[in-house]
Amino acid sequence: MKKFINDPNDVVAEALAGIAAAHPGDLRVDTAGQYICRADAPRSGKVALVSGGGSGHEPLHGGFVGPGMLDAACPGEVFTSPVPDQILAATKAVDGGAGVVHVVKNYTGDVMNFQMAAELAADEGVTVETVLVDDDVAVENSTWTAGRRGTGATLLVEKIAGALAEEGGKLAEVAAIGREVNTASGSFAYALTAGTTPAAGRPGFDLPDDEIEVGVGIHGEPGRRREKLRPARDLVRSALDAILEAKPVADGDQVIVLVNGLGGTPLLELYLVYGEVATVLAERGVRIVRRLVGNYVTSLDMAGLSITVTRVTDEMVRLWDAPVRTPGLRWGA
Amino acid sequence: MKKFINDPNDVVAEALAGIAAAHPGDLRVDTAGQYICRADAPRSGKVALVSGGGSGHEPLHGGFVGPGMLDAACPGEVFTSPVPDQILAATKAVDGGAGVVHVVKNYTGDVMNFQMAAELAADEGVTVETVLVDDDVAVENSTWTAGRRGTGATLLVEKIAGALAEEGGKLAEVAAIGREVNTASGSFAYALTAGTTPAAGRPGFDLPDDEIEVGVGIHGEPGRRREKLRPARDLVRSALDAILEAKPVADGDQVIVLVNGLGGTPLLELYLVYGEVATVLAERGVRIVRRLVGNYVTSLDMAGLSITVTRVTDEMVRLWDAPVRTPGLRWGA
Amino acid sequence: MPDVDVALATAWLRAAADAVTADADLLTRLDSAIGDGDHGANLRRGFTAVVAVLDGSEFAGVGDVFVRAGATLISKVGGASGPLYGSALRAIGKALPPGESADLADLARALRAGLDAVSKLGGAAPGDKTIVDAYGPAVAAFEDAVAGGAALPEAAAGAARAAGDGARATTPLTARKGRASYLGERSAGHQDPGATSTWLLFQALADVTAP
Amino acid sequence: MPDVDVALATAWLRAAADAVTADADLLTRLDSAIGDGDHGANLRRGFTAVVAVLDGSEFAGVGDVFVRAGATLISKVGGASGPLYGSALRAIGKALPPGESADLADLARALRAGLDAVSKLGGAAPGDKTIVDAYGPAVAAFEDAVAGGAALPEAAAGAARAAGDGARATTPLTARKGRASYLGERSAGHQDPGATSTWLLFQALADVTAP
Ligand SMILES: Nc1ncnc2c1ncn2[C@@H]1O[C@H](COP(=O)(O)OP(=O)(O)O)[C@@H](O)[C@H]1O
Ligand SMILES: Nc1ncnc2c1ncn2[C@@H]1O[C@H](COP(=O)(O)OP(=O)(O)O)[C@@H](O)[C@H]1O
Ligand SMILES: [Mg+2]
Ligand SMILES: [Mg+2]
Ligand SMILES: [Mg+2]
Ligand SMILES: [Mg+2]
Repeated sequence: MKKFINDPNDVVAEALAGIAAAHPGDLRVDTAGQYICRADAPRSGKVALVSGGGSGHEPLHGGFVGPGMLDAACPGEVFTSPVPDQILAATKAVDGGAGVVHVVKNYTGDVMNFQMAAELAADEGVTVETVLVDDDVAVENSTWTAGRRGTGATLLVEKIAGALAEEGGKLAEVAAIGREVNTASGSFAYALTAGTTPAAGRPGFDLPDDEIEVGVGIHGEPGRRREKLRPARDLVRSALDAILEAKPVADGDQVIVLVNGLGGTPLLELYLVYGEVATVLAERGVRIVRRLVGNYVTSLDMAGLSITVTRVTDEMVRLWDAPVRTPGLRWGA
Repeated sequence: MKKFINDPNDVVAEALAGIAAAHPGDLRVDTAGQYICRADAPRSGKVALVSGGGSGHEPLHGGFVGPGMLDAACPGEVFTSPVPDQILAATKAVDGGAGVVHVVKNYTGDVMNFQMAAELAADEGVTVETVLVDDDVAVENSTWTAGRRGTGATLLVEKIAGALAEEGGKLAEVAAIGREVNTASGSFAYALTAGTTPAAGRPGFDLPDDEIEVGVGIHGEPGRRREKLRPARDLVRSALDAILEAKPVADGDQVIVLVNGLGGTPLLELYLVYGEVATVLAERGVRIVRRLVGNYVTSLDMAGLSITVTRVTDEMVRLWDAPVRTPGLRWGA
Repeated sequence: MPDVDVALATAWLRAAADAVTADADLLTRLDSAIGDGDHGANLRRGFTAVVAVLDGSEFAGVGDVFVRAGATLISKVGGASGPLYGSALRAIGKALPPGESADLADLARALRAGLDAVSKLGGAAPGDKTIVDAYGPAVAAFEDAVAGGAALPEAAAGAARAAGDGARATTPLTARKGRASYLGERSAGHQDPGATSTWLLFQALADVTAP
Repeated sequence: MPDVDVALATAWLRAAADAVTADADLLTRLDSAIGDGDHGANLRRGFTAVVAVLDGSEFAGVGDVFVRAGATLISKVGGASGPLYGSALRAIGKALPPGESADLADLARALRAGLDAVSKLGGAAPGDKTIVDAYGPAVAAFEDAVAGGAALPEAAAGAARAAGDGARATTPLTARKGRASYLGERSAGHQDPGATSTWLLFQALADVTAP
């Protein structure tokens, strides 16, 4: 394993120190509590958004803390959900009296730890609403299993719900629009290589030089199946088929598209892929009204990408366009 | 080779199509002329900035086109400088009558192609000033060789000179501050793995699992030497030693720091490294007044990073803070 | 007859810490195949913190030892296994009678309470390829042994054996809970990391009680 | 005696295109070792474009063929080799006398003019591990042969031999120009890609003129 680190056990703590040093004035990092929050938190009367998850997905979530998006993020160990103490501390730190929304990606660990924190917060008088993100259509939806994973749509939920909270939305409204964005989203991902966690020290899986993993998540796990590499335009078509089957989009509907790199894929390829996505969606009469191309919800150094399509209302587009000022996403401010 | 592409020969053209589709209203892509420019170009009376270079370094340069930074960018084939026709077409397209600044990274190919284009532009009545960027201190400076490479400092030159042009700076002034930023900058890079160009189809070099290339550029070439991997804090110290020896910074001087990923390095590690940089520079009495951590000047999928330190005047800081609205760098707008 | 006292509880948890540390690589390798490759690191981190708590504390009662250890796992591990094992230990501790020690029947009931906590929190049924598939058989074997009049060493050894069998039996299963469920059919053919660590924990009990 | 006419010029450039296409992988591999791994792709792209121009054009004079080919390389290749080879061909074309054909002495002078253009544009001296190290000896050998009264086939074969020797002699050199110069001492031990492609170009001339 070759990484720019010191001791594998200190990676998250030392990266947190770097984040603190890199964003003075904008972010506050509580090293004891292990969370990142807006420098101006708590904002009295504002609904606060807290998210978190394992580290290794940067800029998600710490890079999305700031006006117009999250109030706090709780980074767990690499690919390991944060613990309830962290989440509770962050929740209390940003609560401005109007309640707190937890944006939780649907993984067993994240769900359980956030749920425990929400119960503890309730005991201390903080009202918490949870928005569960489960957009990855590679996984079947079922009440008998852990269900679908939360992936790229997390960014859209955090941006759009965050904008509503910023402009004074009430707790129930902010949670509701977050859930609507999630329901309207579908994602699908491919991996060309496995990533390497500092703790494991070797790639999560080996892949022959002409094969890819299809339907992967963001934790370095293998996908639903292994296939031969195909040209980008074929992969895009298959991914969009899967997304649109699970989350149908009618002719004339407007969507936001995220072409998201998993960490090790050059931006050049992401743009090429976006070009293919635009072509296919145009053929199907779908109007892309906004889009984002880049590395936003990553899986360490995995070479791969995910495509997210979210059917949006005019109100969602308005909130998407609202000012945001975070390390990872910034416009209008 | 596994990449999200169709035919290796079409990568740059198809990525350009994706860029055009992804930034309607902000960027205009001339597919015949093979350049990217501001949608509102030419701006009458404004000094225009044109840069370019081989593709594979995204977001550099196309991602830095927009108000407050570049007026146009010319992407060459992967790692191959653009041709004079392209540069001439872009130069003419954005010339607003106040002259054009070419920001050129110091590589034989880039220098020659831009020089030919500048001569052709002069023939057509467009005045061109060239700012050569050569910040990579891993290479000795010498009149007998090709000299130092242009790397991370290109971003600072484009941002700061771009801001001066935006607020009405004259041709000579814009070129002058660009040159000052370059002179005040030093960079040093490490690679953990080689990148793979679509044309070559295999990594540029092989590296044992415990060795790194020291003093690499951004074209996948091997570095000055090969060494055993060391902890991040040691690597940072060595890089800063090299930079500060070549570009001395006095106690109390203010600097802008860029910790830049070469494409395959997780943001988590870049932040960890920034933390080390902040620690070392604080020890030496250097004041970091602004900083940027992320993948900005990349080398396809190479796992590696560069550190750039630029000694800045108050005026440079003011121009750094000025609004910028590009796909790759955006604030205040 | 004080079968289960503070000394035994702390000895068990220390042995558990040694076991998950010694086999952290194995657990991580199993988790790399069908999960995210952190199970070994998670439990090592958690049980190391548990040992630190044991080192620095006086315990009024045996239940307390488990409650504090469980709270520590919840605070330090994260992921799926942190809340699950943490809740299990807390439930075990809370189910034990107050005071310095408890008897074998108390421990059997407490272990069952721990299993109930895991099932309630995680919602996994037997056969879902989770911790439950080792924990369930272990508790059943422990109860049977106690009902049959066995002493602690024998009951613990039986529980460990059942946990091991349960862990191995997860190999052909298709996961329905946890990260392995995302792999669908591809999760079959790999032993579940959590069931394997459960076996290590019961084996630790068997080891410290062995005559 | 029209040694050098439009037919010969186009035949040479077509043979050059075939050669750099056939050996593109070799050139790229050499460039991967001490450069950025695109030299083969660059020349293949450039000479493919040259052939397209040859296919679609009528040429008034032999010089024109080289001028147009040079301009095409400049427009299509980029990098260091595009302007260098492009300028060389343009200079060769401009140095040839106007009209359908030229003699051997004209060609010798033109090849020298091409070398001068490369040296002026790139600033490389002999021994800097560049195109110049193959091109220089090739021109000198060609001039010597012509001065000694040799015919074109013999002069071309001598130039190709000298270019090959020159290219091989770059191996121990430390590069002082081009990307390889960034490697410092580490550039030694590798044959220069540009000197190698220059050899291919002169070998193409030898091949098309061979009796
Ligand atoms: N719902 C559940 N109920 C019981 N055990 C579960 C459940 N989900 C996951 N597990 C167990 O947790 C183990 C993984 O733990 P760990 O790797 O530490 O956490 P994570 O999956 O969050 O990375 C799995 O092997 C499985 O045995
Ligand atoms: N200044 C120079 N003068 C002559 N030849 C040069 C010079 N710089 C580079 N070259 C030649 O160019 C070759 C590399 O060409 P190519 O790979 O196509 O361009 P680039 O270096 O821009 O990638 C080198 O091997 C070298 O022979
Ligand atoms: Mg995990
Ligand atoms: Mg090149
Ligand atoms: Mg795991
Ligand atoms: Mg090259």
